[in-house]
Amino acid sequence: MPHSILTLITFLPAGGAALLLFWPRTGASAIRNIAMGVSLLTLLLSLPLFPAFDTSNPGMQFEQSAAWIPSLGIRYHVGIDGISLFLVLLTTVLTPVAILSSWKSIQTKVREYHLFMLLLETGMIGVFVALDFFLFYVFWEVMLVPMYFLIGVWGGQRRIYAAVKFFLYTMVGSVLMLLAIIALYLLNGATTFDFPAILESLHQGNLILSPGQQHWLFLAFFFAFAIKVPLFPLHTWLPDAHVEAPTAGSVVLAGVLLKMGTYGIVRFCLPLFPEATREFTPFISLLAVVGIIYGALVAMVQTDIKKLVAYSSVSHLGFVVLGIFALNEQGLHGAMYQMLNHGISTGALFLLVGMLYDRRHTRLIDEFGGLADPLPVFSAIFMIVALSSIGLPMLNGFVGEFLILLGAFDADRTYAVIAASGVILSAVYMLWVYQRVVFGQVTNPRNRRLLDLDFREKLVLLPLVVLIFWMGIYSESFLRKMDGSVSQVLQHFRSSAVVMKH
Amino acid sequence: MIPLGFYLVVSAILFSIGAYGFLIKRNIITLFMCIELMLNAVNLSFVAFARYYALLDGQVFVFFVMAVAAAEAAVGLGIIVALFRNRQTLNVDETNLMKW
Amino acid sequence: MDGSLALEIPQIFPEIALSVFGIAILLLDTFLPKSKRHAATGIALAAIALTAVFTLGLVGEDGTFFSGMIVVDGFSIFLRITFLVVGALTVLASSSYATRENLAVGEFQALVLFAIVGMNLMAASNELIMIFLGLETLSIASYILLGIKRSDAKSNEAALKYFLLGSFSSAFMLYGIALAYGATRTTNLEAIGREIAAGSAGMTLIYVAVGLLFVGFGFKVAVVPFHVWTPDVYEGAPTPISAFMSVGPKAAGFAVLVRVLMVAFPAAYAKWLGLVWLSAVLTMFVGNCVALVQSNIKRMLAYSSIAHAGYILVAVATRNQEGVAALLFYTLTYALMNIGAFTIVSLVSRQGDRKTYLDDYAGLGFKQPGLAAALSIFLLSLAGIPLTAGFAGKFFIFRAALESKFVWLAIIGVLNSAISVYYYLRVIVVMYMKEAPDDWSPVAMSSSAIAVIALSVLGILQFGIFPDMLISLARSSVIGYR
Amino acid sequence: MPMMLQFANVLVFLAVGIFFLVFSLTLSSLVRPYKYSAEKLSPYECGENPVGSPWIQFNIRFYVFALIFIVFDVEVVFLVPWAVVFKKLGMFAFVEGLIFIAILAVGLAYVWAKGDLQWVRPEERGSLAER
Repeated sequence: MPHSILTLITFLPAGGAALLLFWPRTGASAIRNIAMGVSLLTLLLSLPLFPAFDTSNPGMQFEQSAAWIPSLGIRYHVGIDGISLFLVLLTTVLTPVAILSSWKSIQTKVREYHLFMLLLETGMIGVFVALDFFLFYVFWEVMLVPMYFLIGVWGGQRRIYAAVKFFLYTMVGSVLMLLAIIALYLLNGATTFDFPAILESLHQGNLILSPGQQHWLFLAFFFAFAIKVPLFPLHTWLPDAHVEAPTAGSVVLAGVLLKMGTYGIVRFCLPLFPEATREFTPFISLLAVVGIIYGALVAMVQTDIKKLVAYSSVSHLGFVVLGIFALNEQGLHGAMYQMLNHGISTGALFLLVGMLYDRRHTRLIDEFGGLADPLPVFSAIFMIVALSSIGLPMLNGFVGEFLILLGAFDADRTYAVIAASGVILSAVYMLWVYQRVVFGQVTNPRNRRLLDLDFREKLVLLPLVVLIFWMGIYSESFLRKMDGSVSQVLQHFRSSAVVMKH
Repeated sequence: MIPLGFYLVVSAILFSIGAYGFLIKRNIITLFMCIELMLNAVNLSFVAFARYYALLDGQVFVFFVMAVAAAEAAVGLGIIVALFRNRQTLNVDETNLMKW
Repeated sequence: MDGSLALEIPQIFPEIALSVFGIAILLLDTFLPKSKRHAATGIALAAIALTAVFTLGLVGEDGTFFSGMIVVDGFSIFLRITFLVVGALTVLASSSYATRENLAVGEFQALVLFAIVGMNLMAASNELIMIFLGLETLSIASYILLGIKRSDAKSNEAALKYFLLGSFSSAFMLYGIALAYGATRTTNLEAIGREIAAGSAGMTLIYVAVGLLFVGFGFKVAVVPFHVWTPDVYEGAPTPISAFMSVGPKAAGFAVLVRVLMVAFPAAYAKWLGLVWLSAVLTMFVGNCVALVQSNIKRMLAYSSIAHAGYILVAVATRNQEGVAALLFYTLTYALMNIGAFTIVSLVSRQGDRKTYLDDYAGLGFKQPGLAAALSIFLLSLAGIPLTAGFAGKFFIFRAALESKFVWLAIIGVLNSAISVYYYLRVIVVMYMKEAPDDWSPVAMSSSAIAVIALSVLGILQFGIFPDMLISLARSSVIGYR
Repeated sequence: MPMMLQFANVLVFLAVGIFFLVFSLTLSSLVRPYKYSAEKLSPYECGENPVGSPWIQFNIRFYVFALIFIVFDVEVVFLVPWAVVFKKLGMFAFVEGLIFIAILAVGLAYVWAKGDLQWVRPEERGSLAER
């Protein structure tokens, strides 16, 4: 496997985007094919990472490092470990799915749409593989621009409001993170922005952060990530963005972008600022639990399916954060696993909602009912996905939530109990909406003559359904890959905590 | 002979008069004269310092200031003439096509 | 003495060349037949190229010349080159503009050259007298440039406002110079620094002098509370000149400010730091917040340029070499993005600078993708999105600020740049997310304008993605500076 | 305090001057007869009856000439000191002075060629009527 594989995977989509830039805007189908081809190629390139990934090695793999801005010690340094591996794969899987899903629904400005889609993929992969703080920040910010355009140009009624809100929220968070990054760089002797190097000097005791410094740096980082997750009080941009974004946009947004926040927490906050992490854990877990319940309750009263799914993500991401801040193996494993589950099942949910919308141009629950009759396949898949997002055993959702609750129970019983009730709530709103949409008589005559999923739509959903079962049944094959890195994070966490003590 | 302080006080007073006039007057030509007054106040203190320290460069500086003031006057009058041709007024309150 | 002076003339060859060519252009413009007058642009560009050669010839000849009047060091050379870049872009942008608005191209270009002379002298001057002369050369040239559309009332008004406030502020600056001279018996910056260090100067006078000088320069670089003229002047001015005014005099003013504060008045640091700190915070907030509500894009860019002056003041406040290097980097890259943006604005505004409102950009994104993409890049760069030079510049400034422990200044700065994103995005929103009006008339492009835009875009991406070269250059040119 | 004494002299002069002024005016106002007539109250116009208002608009040309004049009038400020120490400075200064004059000469030529030295600029001849 070439050592520049990650670079290839990261920038191949950008190359495709560049190609589209000079492609004549006429011939939409050709453009779609190019975009699809590029994203599929990226997927094919990224799949070998899974078998080739060395489970025994908890550290970074497939690393590549080159000088970028030497005068500031900024390097182009990429690599993946068990934590980012699956997120990269998730991205490369979801992007072609998203492109395929918008095959029919996007008819205007096709070239620009796919251009931004591919740029977005580059940005997302970059965030997960970057190991240099500067590089990470660059990807983190640049990724905003295509998403902003996707929401703002191809979105729904209030798309502009949603797009700007999305951009500004993330911006405010990330500029503070930028300062924190620079501060970290200066405290470490202004020599390097390289994350592993800084982590190393932290463990060697060359870089000692006073509690006060840890406190503020942690907050600066965590604020940026918490907005992205989004953690409970900072979530208000999410429903707008989700509802207004085009289907593919929502899929990517829910599937990948939200994971950047949780990924950042696991990757940076825990190892770098162990004491501050301990200090804030109770507070953050509280917010997470509040988010779980709040998201579930709000989702329950939604009349718009897409909004419901959006709020359900708030609830699910609450689980992830709770798992992370359980600060033990099960919790972290569960959190990592739940990230993927949420990416897949919520992505699938958004796709299904999008397919309904393409047929009826409405997302109001009352408009539907008794779809089982006209749309059997749709209803079946909807059932599977809904159950996976509820966390039914044998399906992917179960494993994640179970591990998270296990970990949380170790950490703090009350929170675990409350969170568990969140699981029940999620079952309530999911099954309820399913019952209202699918079961019963066809109330609305317009639903009677709807066409069931065509081949393309089945093709879109197939990989996700497969993954839902696979990850539900053979979860071991995934968890094993994560194991090393996850335990290393925790061990970093503990060891550096020890260093701090003395 | 008269101490340095006197000159400085006079020049400060002149400068203040100029600045004050610039802020309250409304006729462009008058504003212009106020600026000239301020420049000459500065010149006075330059000359005073130069005389006091028995250095020449202060006086040389005054030459430059006068030359620049003349050039500014030329340009300024040119602008005012152009403005007057377009607007038939020399009142700054009426030159308000753009507001902040 | 004459011999030695004659030997030192090469040190000001750049300025001499510019002046000679400027005069030549004026004469050509008068005596050549109308048909041949557009040659002025070519001559001006040639002059700038020649000057660049002379300027680069000065590298390594550090020292002070003309009995301490002129200083040649990395700082001044870097700035001279910056001004030449600004000048070249302005000349290019204004040539097509002048023909469109049928103005005298020759006068236009000659005055731009004279303005560059002024800025160069400011950057290279080691003497309050030279600073004053350079500043006035620049100011007088820019007064005329602002009012060059003689029959346009807005242009007159811009010229008048800038003229009145400009000369008002130079009066303050002069008074400051006079007091500094009175307190230290000299107008040579280093000598002043020595006198103050030796403690043989009346500190009260010095403080007053510093205050007055700051007022004077504050007007020129448009920092709050001396910014009120900016939006009107930028709105009324011929658009290429708005571009020029927003980068050239600003950069020159900051150059002088830095040199004066650091060379002549380091002893008063504690005092002027307060001024700069407060002014920086105010400038960033006022500039960004007022820009949020502008509907005329020229005024919006004017307020944004005020805000950027605030960021640069942060660099000044740090008073360390990192800060000065960041300032050099920032002024150059800022020149690229702002001139680029203003050039596109002047293209879109059509004949007579009419269409300068946000709504006039509706649908540009898909009517003329190239133009809109370029403008988006400029705006994103101004907003400081990574991979653009704007981000690199902000990054260096805030790094310098944190390095010298100005944490709050840095935090306020980044929050402001987050605010600023909003109004830059507004333009992009209008371009890409609003439909074009039915009476859409395509924007007429001109080769020279395209050249300006292309160069700016390339520069922004180059210095944004690979800032290493430029920042190293800036750093090496401020070695041992302060 | 010698300086104060100097000021005393000034004071004396001032007092005497004012005294003479006031004295002569009051005296004449006391002795002169009072006979008013229209002629006497009219502003003095060589015996002619005044025509129109004395507030007339100066032709804008005057300003143009004024500002052209200013430039050359300031030239002297530099030329006089230059001329005074001319011998001491030698060739270099001489050349410099010539360059200085030459630049101003170019300026004059420019103004001339632009037709600003004529009372009515060529291109304005047409619009002379409404002046």
